[in-house]
Amino acid sequence: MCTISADGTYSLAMAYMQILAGLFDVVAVEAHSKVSDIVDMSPIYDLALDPIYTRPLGLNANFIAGLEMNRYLYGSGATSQDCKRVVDKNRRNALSNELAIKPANIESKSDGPDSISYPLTRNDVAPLADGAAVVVLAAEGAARSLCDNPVWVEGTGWASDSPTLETRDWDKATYAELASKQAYRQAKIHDPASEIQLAEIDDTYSYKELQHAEALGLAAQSSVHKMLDQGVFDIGGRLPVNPSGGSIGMGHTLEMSGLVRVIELVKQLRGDAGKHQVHDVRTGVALAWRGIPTTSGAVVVLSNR
Amino acid sequence: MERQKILTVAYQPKAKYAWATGIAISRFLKGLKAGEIMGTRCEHCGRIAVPPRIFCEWCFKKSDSWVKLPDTGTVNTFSVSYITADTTRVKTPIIPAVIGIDSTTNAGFLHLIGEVKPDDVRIDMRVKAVWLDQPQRKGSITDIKYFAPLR
Amino acid sequence: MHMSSELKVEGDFPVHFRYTAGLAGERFLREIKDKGELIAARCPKCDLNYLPPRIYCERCMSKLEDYVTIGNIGTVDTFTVCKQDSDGKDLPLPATVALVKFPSAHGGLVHKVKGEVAIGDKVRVVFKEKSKRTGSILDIEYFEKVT
Amino acid sequence: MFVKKRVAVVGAGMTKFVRRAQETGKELAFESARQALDSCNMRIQDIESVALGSAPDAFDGVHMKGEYLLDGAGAWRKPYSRNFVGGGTGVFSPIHGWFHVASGLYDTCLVVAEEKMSSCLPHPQTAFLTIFDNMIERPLGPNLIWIFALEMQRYMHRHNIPKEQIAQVAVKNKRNALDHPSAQIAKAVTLQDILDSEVLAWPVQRLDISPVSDGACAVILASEDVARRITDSPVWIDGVGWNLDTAYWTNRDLYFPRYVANAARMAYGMAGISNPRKQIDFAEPYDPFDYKELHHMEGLLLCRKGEAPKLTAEGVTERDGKLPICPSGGLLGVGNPIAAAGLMKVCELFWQLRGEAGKRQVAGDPRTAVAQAWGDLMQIGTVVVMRA
Repeated sequence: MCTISADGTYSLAMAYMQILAGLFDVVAVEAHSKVSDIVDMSPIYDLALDPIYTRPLGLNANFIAGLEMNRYLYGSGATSQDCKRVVDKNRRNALSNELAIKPANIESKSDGPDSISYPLTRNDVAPLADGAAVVVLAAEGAARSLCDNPVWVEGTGWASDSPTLETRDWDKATYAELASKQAYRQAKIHDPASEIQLAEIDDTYSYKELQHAEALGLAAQSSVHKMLDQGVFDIGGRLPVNPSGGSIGMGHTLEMSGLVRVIELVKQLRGDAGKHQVHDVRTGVALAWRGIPTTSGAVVVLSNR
Repeated sequence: MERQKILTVAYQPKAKYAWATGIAISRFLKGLKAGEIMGTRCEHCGRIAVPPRIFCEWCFKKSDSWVKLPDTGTVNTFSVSYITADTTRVKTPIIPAVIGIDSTTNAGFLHLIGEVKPDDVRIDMRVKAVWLDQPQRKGSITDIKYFAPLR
Repeated sequence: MHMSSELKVEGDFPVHFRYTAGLAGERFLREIKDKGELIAARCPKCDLNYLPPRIYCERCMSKLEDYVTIGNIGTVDTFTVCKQDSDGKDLPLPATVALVKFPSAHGGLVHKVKGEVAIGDKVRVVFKEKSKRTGSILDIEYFEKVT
Repeated sequence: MFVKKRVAVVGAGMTKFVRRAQETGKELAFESARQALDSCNMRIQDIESVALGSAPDAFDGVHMKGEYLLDGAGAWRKPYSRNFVGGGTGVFSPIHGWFHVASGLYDTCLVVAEEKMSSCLPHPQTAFLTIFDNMIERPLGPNLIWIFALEMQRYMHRHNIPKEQIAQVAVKNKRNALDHPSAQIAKAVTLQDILDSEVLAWPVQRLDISPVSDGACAVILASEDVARRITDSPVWIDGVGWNLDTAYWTNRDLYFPRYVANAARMAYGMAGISNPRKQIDFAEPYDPFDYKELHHMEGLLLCRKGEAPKLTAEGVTERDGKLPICPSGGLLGVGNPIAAAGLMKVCELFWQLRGEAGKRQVAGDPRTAVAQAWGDLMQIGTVVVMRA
């Protein structure tokens, strides 16, 4: 057993390499969130900021999401209204997901100002939740003897952009783009927008879903919000994004969130997703992001072929 | 900062936690308040464990049968410590020990030894819990003041 | 630490920290303190001037030894209006914060802004008066719009 | 065992270990990574993936410090991840890197281990408080040293070992470190110095403990084909092993680290080693405390249980002995920036097996060696077997 200090999706990638190397036939990957033990996350995020250049400003770390959202809206032409559509879609999807936190808790809190760091509002932030998730990986031979409907790992990728606020790429999610390129190369995917039928991707903040969909090549640059408006990403749309409800709908379980995305994808590929099942899914992609203030993410491509 | 040769930034982290005690340890702590040491028994392998847990990590099965254990045991190992948690020096030593609790399967927990001179503590010494008076107990490991030699 | 009624154990992490600015950071902060100037570390190989400076180029991993001065007028790359402090409490007044990029520098500075700004605005770095500087990023008072 | 790709170490670098570095953690990571690259004439562009090892965030004082350190560690726009297995992290880091290369996904991996403990006040030991259970151990006011004292006492009791025999390890390692250019405390001590040093938590005295340090180490891994293009003398990672025991440390007999033995068996099995006592030429077991070296020699199956103090007393474990142990000077001598200290042991294997260890070089053209680290609540063993 070992700990990978990252989202569970990274652990899945490590387990995948252990199996490819020939070290093990079966590996379990676990991630959990017990965020309710933490009285307030703000001081924890503060500790993640650069101690010399950023922390002395005394600002809540969510200002980084504010900076990024502002830059994203400026560059893409998307609006706060589009971000609200992401929230509405994901909350609606979560209503048919029995693992989601209760809708009563999904409603944004009415106390306090709605804007937390312009243009970011409370509504844009996924609510925190506790939970635990396990994925079991097996080498092909073992997988076929252990179960009738294995879902195959076609590719994994993970990457980091420049970490500092000053030198990172603010115009796009470069980490997600680099990670997906690796995963697509392994999975022999050349045109993700046409070869992928479903995406479960990080939506820690509403704008992140749009930014991430773009980075994964699921939409042409600056057209993602138009596709959202056209219903392309809805359950029943051409390319459903977060039919599970995502973190906004299900609850944000910190670094378990990415593994939850993977599990939701597995369910879809097995036809086990119940009320939010999407039809005719053969290949799907999942993306995890490590949250503010990081520039790191991991991608997994799965198929049922 | 002014007098230092090298520039530094001082920082006081303010993270606060409220750790849920969980199912097994909640019951253990309630037991301590009542003056009892509670353990769990794995129905699969028969092991009786303390601190109690809701699963047996050997069998990886649920372990939900509870056993009231005696408050006597054996010193598995001990130390004579002249430092506190923040490495402050103390003249009168603290004697931490792992106390193997009677009736368990080689299980025990960390506690302190009292009512004995440091030089007289021995591995394998028999000990018994010395409890706070009932009204002072609050459902904490410190409801046991320490373990003292069994006379 | 004490027990509350919900069987939660409350506690903290009883440590505190003291950080050094590092070799490049020390030089950067002293330059601000002593001269009221911004400096960047130059990577000749990649033709990048890192602001704040570093002792290495993150792209080619060369050791950086040359420093260049950066002018104190830059452009707002993005900004936000932050409502809460680092502990999650409401700030007395919302703080406008911007990422500012400077001509010839790779990187930039994130700091508070006096007044309102928009993306693309030109701003100037305003330093505290010399006697009040301590060798900290807070020796920069704020960015101010150039009119 | 079938391994998809054989993995070699082709380069190594380390900073000096110091009590208080002016450099930031990023800068320390850079220094070690740069040295490792230079040692084998590689460019960062030749590196396909990066693996970082670092102990708790509470030392550097940066949450998710792997993210903070990544540019210094050479991970800009690369696949990059951080492993953490407590004190076992340093030796786990090359295992973490090994997955990347052995899997066939990447031909090269830069492995960096960093620790800047001086940021943490009042003392890095305080940061270990939360290793204890918050409900049933922390209220007793434990200090990290307690668990070592409790384990050491149990080990001494079980085999009837006098304190003098244990202290001999500290004398040896601090002497060995006199020849290490990166050593923090290059000072010889006598047996009497150790026995006279302050009693912190009997049987642990101040000089039984390795010094707290800042520092970083790096190694570069490559697949067989690539390694042979980079260097004429690759050092092969032929066995990796790790194993975790139950976190209920008070439910175990602490006299023997069975998890280290399990990890060693895994690594030896992979490397085709059936008789470690004969087939291992020298070893770098984890020695944050002097008794730990003995404990771990036994865990690594390099001698019988309880036999390590005797071998030490007979001089077998000296640098010129039959089975040199910690020829680097170990954590006791070179210093203990947790994760970096573990990787320092892997660096030592690399240099020794290439005959590049200078004044520290062990005699007899060593071909096979083992490095090991330990961590968490006396719980994890991490083991790497390397061959020239």
